[in-house]
Amino acid sequence: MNDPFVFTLLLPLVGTMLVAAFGSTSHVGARITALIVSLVTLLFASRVTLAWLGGHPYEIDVPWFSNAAIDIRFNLGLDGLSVWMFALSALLTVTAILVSWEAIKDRAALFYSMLLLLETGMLGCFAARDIILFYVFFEFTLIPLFFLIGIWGSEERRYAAIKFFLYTLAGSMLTFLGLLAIVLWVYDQTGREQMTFSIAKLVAALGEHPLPLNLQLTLFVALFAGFAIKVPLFPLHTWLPLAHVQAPTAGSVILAGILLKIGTYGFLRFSLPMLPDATVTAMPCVLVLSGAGIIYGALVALAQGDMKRLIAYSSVSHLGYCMLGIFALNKLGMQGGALQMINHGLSTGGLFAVIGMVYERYHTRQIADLGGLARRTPMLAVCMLLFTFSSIGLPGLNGFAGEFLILTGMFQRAWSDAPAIYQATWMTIAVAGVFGVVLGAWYMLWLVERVFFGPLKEPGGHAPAPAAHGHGSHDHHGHAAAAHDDHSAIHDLNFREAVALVPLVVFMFWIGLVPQTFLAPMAPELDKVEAIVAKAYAKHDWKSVAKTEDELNHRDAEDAEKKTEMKIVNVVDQLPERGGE
Amino acid sequence: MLEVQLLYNYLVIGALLFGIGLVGLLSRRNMLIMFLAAEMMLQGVSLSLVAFGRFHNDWGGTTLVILILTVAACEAAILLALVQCLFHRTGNLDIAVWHDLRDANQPKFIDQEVPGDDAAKPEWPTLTPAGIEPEVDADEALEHRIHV
Amino acid sequence: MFETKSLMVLIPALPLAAAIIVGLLGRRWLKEYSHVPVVLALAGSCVFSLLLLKDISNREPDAKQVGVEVTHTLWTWAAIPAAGVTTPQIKATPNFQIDITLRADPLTCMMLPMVTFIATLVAIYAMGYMHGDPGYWRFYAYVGLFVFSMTMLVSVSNFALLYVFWEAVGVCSYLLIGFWFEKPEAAAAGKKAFLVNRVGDFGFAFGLFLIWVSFGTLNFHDAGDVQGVLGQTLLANPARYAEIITGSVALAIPLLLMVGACGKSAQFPLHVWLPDAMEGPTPVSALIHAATMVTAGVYMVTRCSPLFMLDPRAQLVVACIGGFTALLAGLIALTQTDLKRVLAYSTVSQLGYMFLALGTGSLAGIVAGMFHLFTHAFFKALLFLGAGSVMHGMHHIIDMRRFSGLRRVMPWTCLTFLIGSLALAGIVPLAGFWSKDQVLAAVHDRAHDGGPFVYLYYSAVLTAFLTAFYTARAFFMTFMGPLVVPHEVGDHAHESPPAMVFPLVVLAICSIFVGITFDHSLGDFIVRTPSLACTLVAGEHGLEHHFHWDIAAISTVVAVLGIAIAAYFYLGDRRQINALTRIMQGVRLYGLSNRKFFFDEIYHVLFVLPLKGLAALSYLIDRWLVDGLVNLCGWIPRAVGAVLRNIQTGVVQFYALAMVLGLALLIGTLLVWKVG
Amino acid sequence: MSAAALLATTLITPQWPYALAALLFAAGMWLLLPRGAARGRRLGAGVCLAGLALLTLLVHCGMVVACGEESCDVKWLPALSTSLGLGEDFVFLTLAAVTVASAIASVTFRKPVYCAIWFALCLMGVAGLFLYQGAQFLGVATIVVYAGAILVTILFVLMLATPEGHAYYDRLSWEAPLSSVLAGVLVGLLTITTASALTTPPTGDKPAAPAWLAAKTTDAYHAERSKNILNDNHLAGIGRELFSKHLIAVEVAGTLLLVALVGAVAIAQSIGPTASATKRDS
Repeated sequence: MNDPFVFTLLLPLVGTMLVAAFGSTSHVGARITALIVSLVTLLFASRVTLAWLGGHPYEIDVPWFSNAAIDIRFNLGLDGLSVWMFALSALLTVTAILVSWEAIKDRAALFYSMLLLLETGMLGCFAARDIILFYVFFEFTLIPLFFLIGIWGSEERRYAAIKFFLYTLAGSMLTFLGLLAIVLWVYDQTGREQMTFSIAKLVAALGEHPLPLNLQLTLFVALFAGFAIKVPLFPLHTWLPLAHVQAPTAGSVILAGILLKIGTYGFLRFSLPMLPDATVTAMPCVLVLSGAGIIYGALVALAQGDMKRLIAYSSVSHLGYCMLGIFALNKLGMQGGALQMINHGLSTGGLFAVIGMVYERYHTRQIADLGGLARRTPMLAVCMLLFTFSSIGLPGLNGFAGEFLILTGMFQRAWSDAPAIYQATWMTIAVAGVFGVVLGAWYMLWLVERVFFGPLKEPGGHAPAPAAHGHGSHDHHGHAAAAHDDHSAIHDLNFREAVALVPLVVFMFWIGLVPQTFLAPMAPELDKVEAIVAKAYAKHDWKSVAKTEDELNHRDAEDAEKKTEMKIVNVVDQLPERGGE
Repeated sequence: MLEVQLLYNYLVIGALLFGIGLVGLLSRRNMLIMFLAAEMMLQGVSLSLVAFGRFHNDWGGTTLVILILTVAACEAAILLALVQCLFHRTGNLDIAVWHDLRDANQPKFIDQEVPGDDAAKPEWPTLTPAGIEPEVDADEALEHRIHV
Repeated sequence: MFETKSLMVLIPALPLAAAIIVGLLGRRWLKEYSHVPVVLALAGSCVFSLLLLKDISNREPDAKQVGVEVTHTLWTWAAIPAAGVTTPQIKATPNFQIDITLRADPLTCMMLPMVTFIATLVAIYAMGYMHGDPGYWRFYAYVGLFVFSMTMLVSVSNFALLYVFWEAVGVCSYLLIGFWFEKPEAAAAGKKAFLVNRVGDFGFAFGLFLIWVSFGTLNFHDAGDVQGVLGQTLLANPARYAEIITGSVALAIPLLLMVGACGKSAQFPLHVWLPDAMEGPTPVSALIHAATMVTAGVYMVTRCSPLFMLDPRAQLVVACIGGFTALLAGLIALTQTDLKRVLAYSTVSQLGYMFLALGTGSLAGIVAGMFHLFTHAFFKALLFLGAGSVMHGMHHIIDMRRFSGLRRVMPWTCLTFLIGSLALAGIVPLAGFWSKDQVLAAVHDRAHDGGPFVYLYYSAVLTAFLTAFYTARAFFMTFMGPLVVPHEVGDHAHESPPAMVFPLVVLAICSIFVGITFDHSLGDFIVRTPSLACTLVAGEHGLEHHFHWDIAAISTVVAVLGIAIAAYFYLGDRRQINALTRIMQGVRLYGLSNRKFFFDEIYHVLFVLPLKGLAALSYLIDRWLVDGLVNLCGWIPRAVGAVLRNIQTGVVQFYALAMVLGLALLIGTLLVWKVG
Repeated sequence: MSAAALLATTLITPQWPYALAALLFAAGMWLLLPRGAARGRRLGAGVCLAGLALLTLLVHCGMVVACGEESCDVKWLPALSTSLGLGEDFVFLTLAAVTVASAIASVTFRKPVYCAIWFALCLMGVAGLFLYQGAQFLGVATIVVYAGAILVTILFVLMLATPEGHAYYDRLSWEAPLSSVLAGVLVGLLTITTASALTTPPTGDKPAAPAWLAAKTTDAYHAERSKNILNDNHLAGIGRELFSKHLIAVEVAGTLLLVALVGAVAIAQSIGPTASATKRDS
């Protein structure tokens, strides 16, 4: 009965070996096999997704390391939080393989097997329902990407790969400790019978035996370290531009499209429902960081001369929106944040793909080297424009749906439900969020203007890229040189590239026009999380946080505090289940 | 002697042997002497084991010492083969010659200056010169092997 | 024949379908026939719009209803039910539900035929104007898309969707301004338009958020038990507004909405994009940047007039912005030498007029504003198309100093342009006269009470004078005087093809008659819009139709005076005008006007440069400070390692020593801990 | 309270005498080790001896505390006084002295052959100690296996491998002070630990022997012991033990010997032409 689900998870892994078996004999064979495997995986993933949407979820639940004392299970299944990311992972892998089609010829078999391995990791990560399993897949995604960047990247690939790897690993180690601590707490509180690692059971158990606030805060910081680096939340983002710039196109697509979302997914899956009180306590800080990240990422993007770096910084800005939405801690914001995860995957994945195509043609990522490409490659320009519009949140495309919900949610939080001391700050953050949309339009349209509009300008005359150019492009040097000599070799979007981009465009429109299709399945799961957090929010003693301000400020502020306090007393009285705590 | 006194004495001697062997192992540079020192540490342990075995009325100590003897024999065989092998490579028994475990790019271990031989010159018997002074044989003048 | 609801769907659907067809097939297959689907679709839309208009105008409001409205929900865009937990601290959040709902009411039905009619004419015109352009199919695809967005903009019944199509028309505008993207100015102008609009949308978005948190819905109409912002329930009882929004919010909402309107309708201080937008093809300028899209702001303010009614200060701000913009743009237009720029500033100025009328806050003012919007659409489209015809003849040279006396080679263009100019200048009995008269009358009514409106009235009259002057100036410089054509043209100067002349003639006829025909009927029709009808409920007496002789006289005098002065300067000897120019240059007024009051430069210094500087600074901070800290974290272990690796000597005895040391420490610690 | 007990309580209760003994031992060892110069070796020997003597005293005092004054009065003084009569204490003390002294000599002499020979003497001492313990088999086996086989092989190798002249590395030590001090510390720690394990912390004025110790020192227990580990058929006991309980271990040990044999052959075979060979030729 579970066949499609098992296939979805196993196929990429089998494909990894199949493709790797080509060795250095045939890059054509390798890429065709990889494509077929990824397509079949996509087919099965769609089947699984559709089945889930149709109310017949698949689930794998096999004891893995399970005995009387400990219960680690090989438990995989989809729910509202993960279903779309699961499907998107399968989709973007196909895109990634298609965009690497011509670009990767050196050690192609290894490359494609790494991509498929990465797909296994991503699918598993989103489907995992067991903490250990999640963590295994979470770390598992690092390794293939490390090699993808380190072997097939650009000039500084080694540095980038190592920085990316170490930075994210350092964070996720802490995350793992935090998760284990949660498991141990639950084990301790539930009579020390069997140590469960099931996420759902843990959440339920934590509902009954909540962690004390101090411990929650510690654990929140531990989890935060891993997830926020992964997101990446300002100011923990510096690995991202480097990794993006140096990664091969496929790596960038997957990295931006899926891997960053594991961070936000982690927040939604673990931090919020398991540590609600700490979430609420940390909320002002995280909101400030998100708001700062939005503006900061946009500003830095504005100063870039390298296309990929620009998009990378725009990711920092966009992921700031995701975090803003999630940490607005209300339904609108969280749904928007969850939707924005998909949106960013589609639009930024697409942008990286398009830029990869430009790079494949001209072997430069420098904006200054290019101009007026819309004349030479009109369809590519159209795609670029579409992804740009999506990225800057143009209504009718997906970006708008997400950002609108996020900002509405944030605004609602700041305006209606904020404690008095934070109202001004949160309003400022909401304003910053909206201002980020303006800046976003500026840097993206400026990029399009400089690269695709204006008089035609192509890099020419100078020698092909230097020898330190990376293994991946040995084969192209000849091709590149030819291209430099005669730009008539530059062709517009070909069929393969169109096939790679069209699904993204279709989904962009779909989400933009009927976001409800995507929101509705997510709602039940998000609502549960929201309910947990909302209780904590209501219970939270906002005064203690503001004590220092309280001392500084004059009596008005104190009066306001007193009112808040009285409100809180009411709140505590009225809470039905957890009122006594 | 009381049993407990016996135990205590043996333990102290075992500790002493162990300690002395340790000094030898750590500070001597001749591989063979190091080996001897290591064996000495084993002896110290063996003594303690036997003493404990007796004190607790248990054969375990004795058994273990027998096994130690076996292992020591194997060890000696292998070690001597290795030492022979190493000696053939470098022409001496200095353990400090073999220090390849270090980190790459590290400076090599530089030995301190070899101090002058305090044995100084060999002292030839001073006899009343009789007849022609014997010609000094170059080989005989060498100081080698006057001490083995 | 058609049901109302299907008409409502068909009107936007046809242009969208045409746009998709042309977009997909145009490049490969349709090519020079790309106009066919679009023109047909637009014409169809126009017909359906008229049918809808007829349908709506035949309806009478129910007893329960305020005004006439029909809504039609297509599908749900997003629905997020309210949070389950409500506590005193967390207010009960309303359900967040946004449906794709179309509405038809008199205001919509006024806009729809106008938009589709002018769009059809422009599409026909572009058959000639854009002929042979490599992007012919692209142009029609964009136009189709634009008309879809514009018709949706005026048909939707929800603030979120209003915002959606608000931006959608902005994108079409962006695409069409940058149509000739190879021209750097065009690409830059497109981006500028988009960005300035985004700044406006910034405010608009906040207006939306405030509306959402105040009303708990973004719908115009009532749906289920949700009371729409402009729904029947609230409109029937305007006092409820005061309960829902109070104090500064009542001021903030209209002002924020006004920021959005300023962006879209090119009002001060966000007017800078419109003149640059003239880089687009001229039919686009006529359609988007004169007749339709730029009036979206006016439409929106009219639509939301119940919100603007809440606080007189908001009305005053709207009026001041309008009046000031009108005057400012009029002054700038005086010295522009680019024919399209003159018209662009004229558009800005006329839009200012409309806002001035809306800002009076009276029903008559609102109706006057909408009426002016209506007439302006025709004659300004006409003028732009005329200018396009000139460009077509002059090989895309548009500098008025380089040609003159074109009446001889382009008689039809000359005639229709003249009609348009007179209409714009407000000469009896052309369209502009009637609407401008209503505007001035509305402002005059408010000026009775004294206060700022007195000054606004005078400035409006001055603007009328300026309008007449620069319009006449443009006409005289272009069409009168000796025949001069740029040398690039040689002796190929010619009248435009029939496809271009036909729309000119149609629009010219319209420009003559729409004013006098709809002087009263338009107002009577649109006051049945629920948002406007509510003022009647609130007790304001209905529209009074009486002709303001005094104002008509003043405006006519002023207009004739303007034309006469222009004629004096530009028809006769050029020496006077040169002398005048020199004097003005001497007191630095000419430059001020010619250089558009240095708005672009000021904005560049005030906003663009600081932001770019901040961006560069952020990048430096990112590279050296943020990343530097990260690298420092990486450097510390490396430094420690560099020190510690020195003890990895490779000498076995050293390691053994270390082991023993560790052992000794361990045992010692244990001993001290356990025993001592 | 007797003089010895007084001495014992003053010396045992604080732990600094152990430290002093260990320190003396360490200092002596350092002076004794080859340092490139022969000066101070005698002093070292003296210091080392002093340290060991102090340690002996301490050990004895430790016994006084552990076993009570009675055992002291009975055993301690007569042991010394009747030492010339070859009492069993005298045998033990001699064996211990020989073992320790020859051990020290075997690690401190510069010439490897001397070291080996001193080591042989040390083994003799250990064998004697084994015999003294009643472990006859082990005593004999030590002599046969160590002194007979291993040491002779070492001497062979030494003969083969000693280079010309005084090898410089035999005249230098590696980190002599540190390693001596460490060894001293270890010895000190071990003795202190042993001592403290045999006595519980003083309650009142006199430390008492722990209960488990008392159980092991009863006559009944001793009788049990003489039936088992100290019985007359000592070898039979070992054999029974080895080939019943530890059969597998014995087999494994046998295999290990075989493997070692093969390994040694393999390693020795791999010796090829070397630097030393060429060096010698030149």
